[in-house]
Amino acid sequence: MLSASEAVAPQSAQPVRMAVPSRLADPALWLFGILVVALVLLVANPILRLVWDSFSSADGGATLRNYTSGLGRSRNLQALLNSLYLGGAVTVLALALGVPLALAVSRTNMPCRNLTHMGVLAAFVMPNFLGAIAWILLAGPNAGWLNRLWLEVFGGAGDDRGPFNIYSFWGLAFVIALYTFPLIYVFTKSALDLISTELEDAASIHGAGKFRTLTRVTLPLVMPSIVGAAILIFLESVALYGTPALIAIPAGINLATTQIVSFFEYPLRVEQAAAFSMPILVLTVVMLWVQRRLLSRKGFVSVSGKGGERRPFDIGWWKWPLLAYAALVSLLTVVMPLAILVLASLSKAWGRGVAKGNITLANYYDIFFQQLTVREAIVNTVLYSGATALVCVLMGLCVAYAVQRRITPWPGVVQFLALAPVAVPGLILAIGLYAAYAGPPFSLYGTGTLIVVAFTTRFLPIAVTACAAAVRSLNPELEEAVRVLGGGRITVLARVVFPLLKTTLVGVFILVFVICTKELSTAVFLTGPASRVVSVLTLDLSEQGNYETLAAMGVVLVVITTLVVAAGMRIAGRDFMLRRP
Amino acid sequence: MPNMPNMPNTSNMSKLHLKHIHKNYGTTAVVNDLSLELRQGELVTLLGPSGCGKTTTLRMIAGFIELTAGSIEMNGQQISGAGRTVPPEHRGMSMIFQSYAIWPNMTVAENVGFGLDVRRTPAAESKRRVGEMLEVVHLGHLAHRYPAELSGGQQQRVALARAMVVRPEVLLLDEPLSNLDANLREEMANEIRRLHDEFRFTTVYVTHDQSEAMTISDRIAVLNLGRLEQIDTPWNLYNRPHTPFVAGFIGRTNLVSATLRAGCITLDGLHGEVPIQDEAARDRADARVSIRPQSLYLGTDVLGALPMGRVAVVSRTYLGEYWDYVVRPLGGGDTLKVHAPPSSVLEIGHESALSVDPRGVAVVS
Amino acid sequence: MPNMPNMPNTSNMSKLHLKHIHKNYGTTAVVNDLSLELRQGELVTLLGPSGCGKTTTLRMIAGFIELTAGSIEMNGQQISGAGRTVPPEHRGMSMIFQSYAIWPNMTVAENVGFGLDVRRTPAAESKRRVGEMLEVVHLGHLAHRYPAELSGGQQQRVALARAMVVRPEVLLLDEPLSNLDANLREEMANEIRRLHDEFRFTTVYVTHDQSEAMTISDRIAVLNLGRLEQIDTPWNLYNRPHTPFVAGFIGRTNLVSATLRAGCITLDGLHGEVPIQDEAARDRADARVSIRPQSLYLGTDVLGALPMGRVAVVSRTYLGEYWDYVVRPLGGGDTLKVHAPPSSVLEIGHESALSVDPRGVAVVS
Amino acid sequence: QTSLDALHEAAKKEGELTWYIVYLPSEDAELMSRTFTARYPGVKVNVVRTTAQVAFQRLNQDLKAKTANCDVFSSTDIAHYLDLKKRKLLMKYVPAASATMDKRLQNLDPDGYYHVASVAMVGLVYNTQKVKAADAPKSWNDLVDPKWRGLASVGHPGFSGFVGVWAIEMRKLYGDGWFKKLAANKPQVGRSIIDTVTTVTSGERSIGAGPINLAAMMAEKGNPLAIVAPKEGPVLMLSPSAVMANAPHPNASKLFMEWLLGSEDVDKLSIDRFGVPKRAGAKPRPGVLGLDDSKTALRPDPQESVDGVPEVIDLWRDAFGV
Ligand SMILES: Nc1ncnc2c1ncn2[C@@H]1O[C@H](COP(=O)(O)OP(=O)(O)OP(=O)(O)O)[C@@H](O)[C@H]1O
Ligand SMILES: Nc1ncnc2c1ncn2[C@@H]1O[C@H](COP(=O)(O)OP(=O)(O)OP(=O)(O)O)[C@@H](O)[C@H]1O
Ligand SMILES: [Fe+3]
Ligand SMILES: [Mg+2]
Ligand SMILES: [Mg+2]
Repeated sequence: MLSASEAVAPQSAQPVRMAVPSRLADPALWLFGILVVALVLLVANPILRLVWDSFSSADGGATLRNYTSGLGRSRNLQALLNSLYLGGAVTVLALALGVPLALAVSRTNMPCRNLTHMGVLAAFVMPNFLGAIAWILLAGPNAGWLNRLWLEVFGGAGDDRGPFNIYSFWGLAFVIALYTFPLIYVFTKSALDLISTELEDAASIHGAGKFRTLTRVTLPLVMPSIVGAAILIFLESVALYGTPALIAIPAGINLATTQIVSFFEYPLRVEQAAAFSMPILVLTVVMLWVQRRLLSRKGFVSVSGKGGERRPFDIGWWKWPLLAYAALVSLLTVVMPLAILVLASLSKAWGRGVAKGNITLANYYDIFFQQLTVREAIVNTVLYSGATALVCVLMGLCVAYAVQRRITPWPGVVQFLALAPVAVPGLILAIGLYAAYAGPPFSLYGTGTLIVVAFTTRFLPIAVTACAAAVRSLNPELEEAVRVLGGGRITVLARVVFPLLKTTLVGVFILVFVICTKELSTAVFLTGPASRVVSVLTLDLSEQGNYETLAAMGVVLVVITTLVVAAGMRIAGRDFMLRRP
Repeated sequence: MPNMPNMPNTSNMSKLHLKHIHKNYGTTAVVNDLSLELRQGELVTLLGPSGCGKTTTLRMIAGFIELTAGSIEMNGQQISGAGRTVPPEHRGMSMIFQSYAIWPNMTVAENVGFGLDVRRTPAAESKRRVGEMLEVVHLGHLAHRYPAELSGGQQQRVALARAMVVRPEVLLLDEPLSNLDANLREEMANEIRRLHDEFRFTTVYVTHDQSEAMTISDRIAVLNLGRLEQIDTPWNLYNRPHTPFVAGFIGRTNLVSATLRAGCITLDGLHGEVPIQDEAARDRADARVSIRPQSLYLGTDVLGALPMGRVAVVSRTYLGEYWDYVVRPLGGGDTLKVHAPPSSVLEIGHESALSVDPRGVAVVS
Repeated sequence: MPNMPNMPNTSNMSKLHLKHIHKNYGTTAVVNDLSLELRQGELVTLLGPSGCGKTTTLRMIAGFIELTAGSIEMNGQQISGAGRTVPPEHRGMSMIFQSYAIWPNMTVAENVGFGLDVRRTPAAESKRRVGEMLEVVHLGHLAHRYPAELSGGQQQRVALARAMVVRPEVLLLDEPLSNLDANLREEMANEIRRLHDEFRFTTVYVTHDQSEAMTISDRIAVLNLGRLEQIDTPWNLYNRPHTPFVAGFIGRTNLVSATLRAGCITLDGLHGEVPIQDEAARDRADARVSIRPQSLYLGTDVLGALPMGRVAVVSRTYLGEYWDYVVRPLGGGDTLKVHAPPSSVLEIGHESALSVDPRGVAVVS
Repeated sequence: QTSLDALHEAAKKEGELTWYIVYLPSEDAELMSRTFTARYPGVKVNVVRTTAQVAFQRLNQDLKAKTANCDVFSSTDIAHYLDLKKRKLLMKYVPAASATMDKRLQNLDPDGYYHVASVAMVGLVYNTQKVKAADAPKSWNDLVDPKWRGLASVGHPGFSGFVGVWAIEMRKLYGDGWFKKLAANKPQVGRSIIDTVTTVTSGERSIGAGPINLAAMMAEKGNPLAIVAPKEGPVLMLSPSAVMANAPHPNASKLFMEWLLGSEDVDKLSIDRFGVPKRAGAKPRPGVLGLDDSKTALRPDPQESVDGVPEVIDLWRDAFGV
């Protein structure tokens, strides 16, 4: 068909590759097609099941009764409201913790930036459960160390109680925020890492001081990341069970998730539980809509294709208060809880605190040489978490790219599907996953694959959200330049988008990896004899009251994850935006 | 009539054919019924004011944005439009973006070598060609720098090298030289033309620089508000503009009212008659005429110039290479700009004879 | 001597003083011992080839990069250098970046209004000034667009408006008009000069466009490889270049070998004598002389031109506004470029007399 | 013994079984599995250890999908067994070994579908640094004594089956109004019954109603804990086990049940781990209460505990608001 043109075309011209009559020959189309199918399988399947369940009565008929009985009672509604308040409070706190630190590390000349960075990630590595326990020890109203310290220093005011009470709404919000703010931090920081300083220079030369530059230019530019992370945190804290159960119940706060769990007590009311989670799902849609409104037509392209470099901002004496804040956050999130943890792991009896004769290495010995399940579980955990993180990064990038560049039809729906799993309480999701994959045709019962599939479903939203924000920051012309030179979408992804977003992707990898090591609600449902993971063992140990071993395991986990994190940051390699001095 | 340099000496086959293409954003038409036909090996420049739709047109040719209406054919086959769209990567084109779009994560050499990699050129040849091309754009010594460490003009040359090294069938250049100094710009323009000729690219070139457009192009298409005003050879466009817009846009000109009678032009306020070069003009009293400032002479001593009458100097500016005089016919009428060599000095208010080279005069409406 | 347009009519106070500034990246010197003094209200253009350090110099003035050595003073007070550095936001400057650096998340109006907001200009006044400025750059109708929805030239004009609306003390412009078409460029250059004069900015202007530099500048500083070659008024720079580099960089020129004797220049291969304009030249046989192509004439009929001898036409190009001839003296020696009006037509190989306007001749070494 | 050997032979042909286990932590369950295989070579036990809710959910999902994964089901919630039995999903099998158990543990199900596999006790615990032995609470009713206002710690019946059973017994002892009085005394309400021990150990609260075995273990490590059997008697927590009707490895399952109920291995393991041995007359580890150590022991019968739990949860929620 090209004979005519080839006859006249001189040999020197490049071979023509126009012989593409069918769009189906585009491998990218297949890739994105498969991804969307995978997404539907992964997410739509359990979610649709959930929706279906919420409308079916126990004997299989269609009914609205689940809604009336699930949501009809004022106590249940109150629980839902409380959860929303909690989500809001956690989000606000996490923003207040994460954003300043991200700014400080990515854009200022504050000292100890690397240390701060490691500190935030270390905070994240700490299993939530342990963090909560550590905080009960620290800020329990009667015996919390902080309270005791306060009383030592300032004396008691009438009663014997210090000012901190972890068993309160704000205590709960605070503890959750402490362990979720790294999400905001990582999202924001990786977005900031892509912003060319020139955009900020433009603000300062037009008279804006450092603070105004940050608030008027820098932060708005990373809005997609911040909003994305905030939505994730909001939904996540609405759907969280572990920490709330430890603190909310003693604090006397009813939450949606604690409510849902009670639907699982005998007599089982799965359908009501499903109905009860519908509002959270609807909320997800609302959130997505809000996000769209917030970001609307605005552009967020920070990687323009015209060089672009990044310099740390000299913030003068401001760096000291900032450093103090970073140190305070690290102290709160890592140093103090970790100290408690290490102490407990080295104790014979954690209840005795620091005392002579209470110190031992036996707990570590126990883990490595005595316990039958722990070593294998650690290996499994690292394996599954690593695999999940990898799959999430790749899939998240592709899905986000396809959505942002509107390659797939119905990008809005795809985006919803990619975000929905956050809104579904883990246990409910796990039931759906178990139903979908344990039996034939997949027959994944008891395999590691099932765990990876479940984790991927659950944490894909993190990857997609982060990648979507990051893709927004790329000038599409960078991609078009690839395509006009003959590279397909896959080349675009592999050679340009992937390397450009390296920091973001490494960040996502770390986030997902760490979260997987902590994931409990799905793991507890899906693990089999050969696929145990550490998080489930920690639950066991905690039920056994064996906190010393638990703490030792926490420490081991912190060490392992820190190593993975460090390796990840190594891989990220040279920052091409940083100008060599 | 002088010979016309750079006349297309290419085959007559239509390589790229834009058929009545339209592009709307919302309700605003950005490209409006544009038709253009490029022969194999031709270099056509798109010229037009800022925001007239040049980039949009290039992007439609490359396949990045869909047409609202119309179609584009390449080698006789539709590549854009309703029905069949060939994705950019299969069009065998390459492009320089106005934003450069160089990849910040790759060194200069990697940026330039990318297209060859994608085309699976053997490593040794790829390396050689990248090296050669970097020498052409004078960046050989910066091969291992990252874009963030380059000056604006150097970045632009990376984009230029990247687009040309692959020897595309169709080369799309969006203001490829805007950030280069005059000497370099001239040199690069020559290189583009040389490579274009050597490898027989078909090139669509967007530039704001008219002298660049004049030297480099086979034909120039003048766009305005998304519409094609005129497409012609540089010589014709300059000397035979069809519309006031083209006359005003290509080079400086005087757009003045005149009377057409019996094949001759008489400017308002002057009595000299100038024969019409364009045969088609009919007699009328409200014609608009374009006269190039450098076809006007203060004095009557220039060979082949026709006397027009007398004028007075209104103002003048020294522009290094010439004087820019504004004169007014003593009989009233529109003021005229006249370029005079640095050696001819007339004070403001002085009177002088005015003569005109008739080849610089065109009836535009 | 003709009067020199745009001579600085400003106070004598030194507004901005660059004292022996240096900038090294690693071991490569990017700016090398540059000294420059700007008077209050002066407009100085930095001119130089791509990569010579213009942007770097601007960025040092703005305070974005630290000097390796030297210092910068403003109003007599050090603002950069060892010891004391004033952050950019306290320098009362504004700047157009080569990459525009307009904020993608703000509309055109928000971008332009930013500087006024920051200065706490009352909302009503801010709105009025933004509106006025947008009219100046012809973007009034696009006030509510986001940058991604603008063409390249429109984006550049947003950057221009944003920098000028705040009426800074010092305005730094890095190729502010590179993506605009000729007419708009001229208009914008006039607007910049008008606002500069009206609000008495002190302006440092970087451009590649020499005619722009010539019209707009009070003085022009020519940089090469990070060094200052010459700083002078446009007229002097063009007519009295001090170095071959400057002569070659500012406008086209012929750099030829010549003999200097008794205050006269004789080109190799020609016999005509041209009196030296520059007093300081001493007699020697190996001098380099710059002769502007438009100061050369084919023929002897031009007023004030001195006869040089006879030449033959080697080649010629039609450039729309003039013919570009290359001629060789019959007695041998360097070829010369000659610009001739469109009306003078000589075929290749023909002989002609050559004459020269001595004001276009300068001894450069 | 001969019948056991025959069972072993039959079991070896099946080679393995899957055990859904709730009342033991993974580690102990795994240990059990290995001990069993050591005792009966050629029969492997796949341990699936989860929480009660999850185990039951999984079982139901398996049933829905008609994939029989589970052979032996050992949960903590008696309600599950009543439900399964009603749905005819349990295999009727009375292990010979059940006769060796303490009388009080026998015949949990008169029809022989499920049997007690594990026993735990809920009693009173207190922090020895905060409370002197003489002042320690002696009766369940001390929990509502103003002396312990703001100092006690209990679990939540809505989140813990054990607490549910405990609450049923409290209701039986003191009536519906007791929960209001308890609430007025401001105890800390933990999610699980284990949280009570944690809270008391940390000193956050001084006394609690918690699992005695756990408290004893922690006390032995050196934590400042002590246990008290209330004068009304500790509450017994019975965890049943049953073979599934559709068990893919019926013989191995039966063998496992025999071992679970009557073997010395199991008693030894349970004594090691501060558990309550089931065998009649067996002595637990020193410091732990055995079945013979208190005159009375409180325990609802299966149907009672199933019907009673939702009621006490409602009473509880009305009293505490959560
Ligand atoms: N980080 C860096 N490391 C090394 N060299 C650099 C770095 N940044 C810039 N340069 C070099 O410094 C020189 C001056 O750069 P500058 O941007 O000032 O040039 P310029 O005069 O503005 O050029 P143009 O006209 O092309 O914009 C260039 O040769 C550039 O390659
Ligand atoms: N997304 C968009 N929505 C609305 N209008 C747009 C959008 N993108 C571009 N335009 C408008 O389309 C017109 C043509 O843009 P285009 O980039 O093709 O101009 P151009 O000829 O390349 O101009 P320049 O010389 O300034 O680069 C401009 O007026 C621009 O404002
Ligand atoms: Fe230009
Ligand atoms: Mg454009
Ligand atoms: Mg520059």
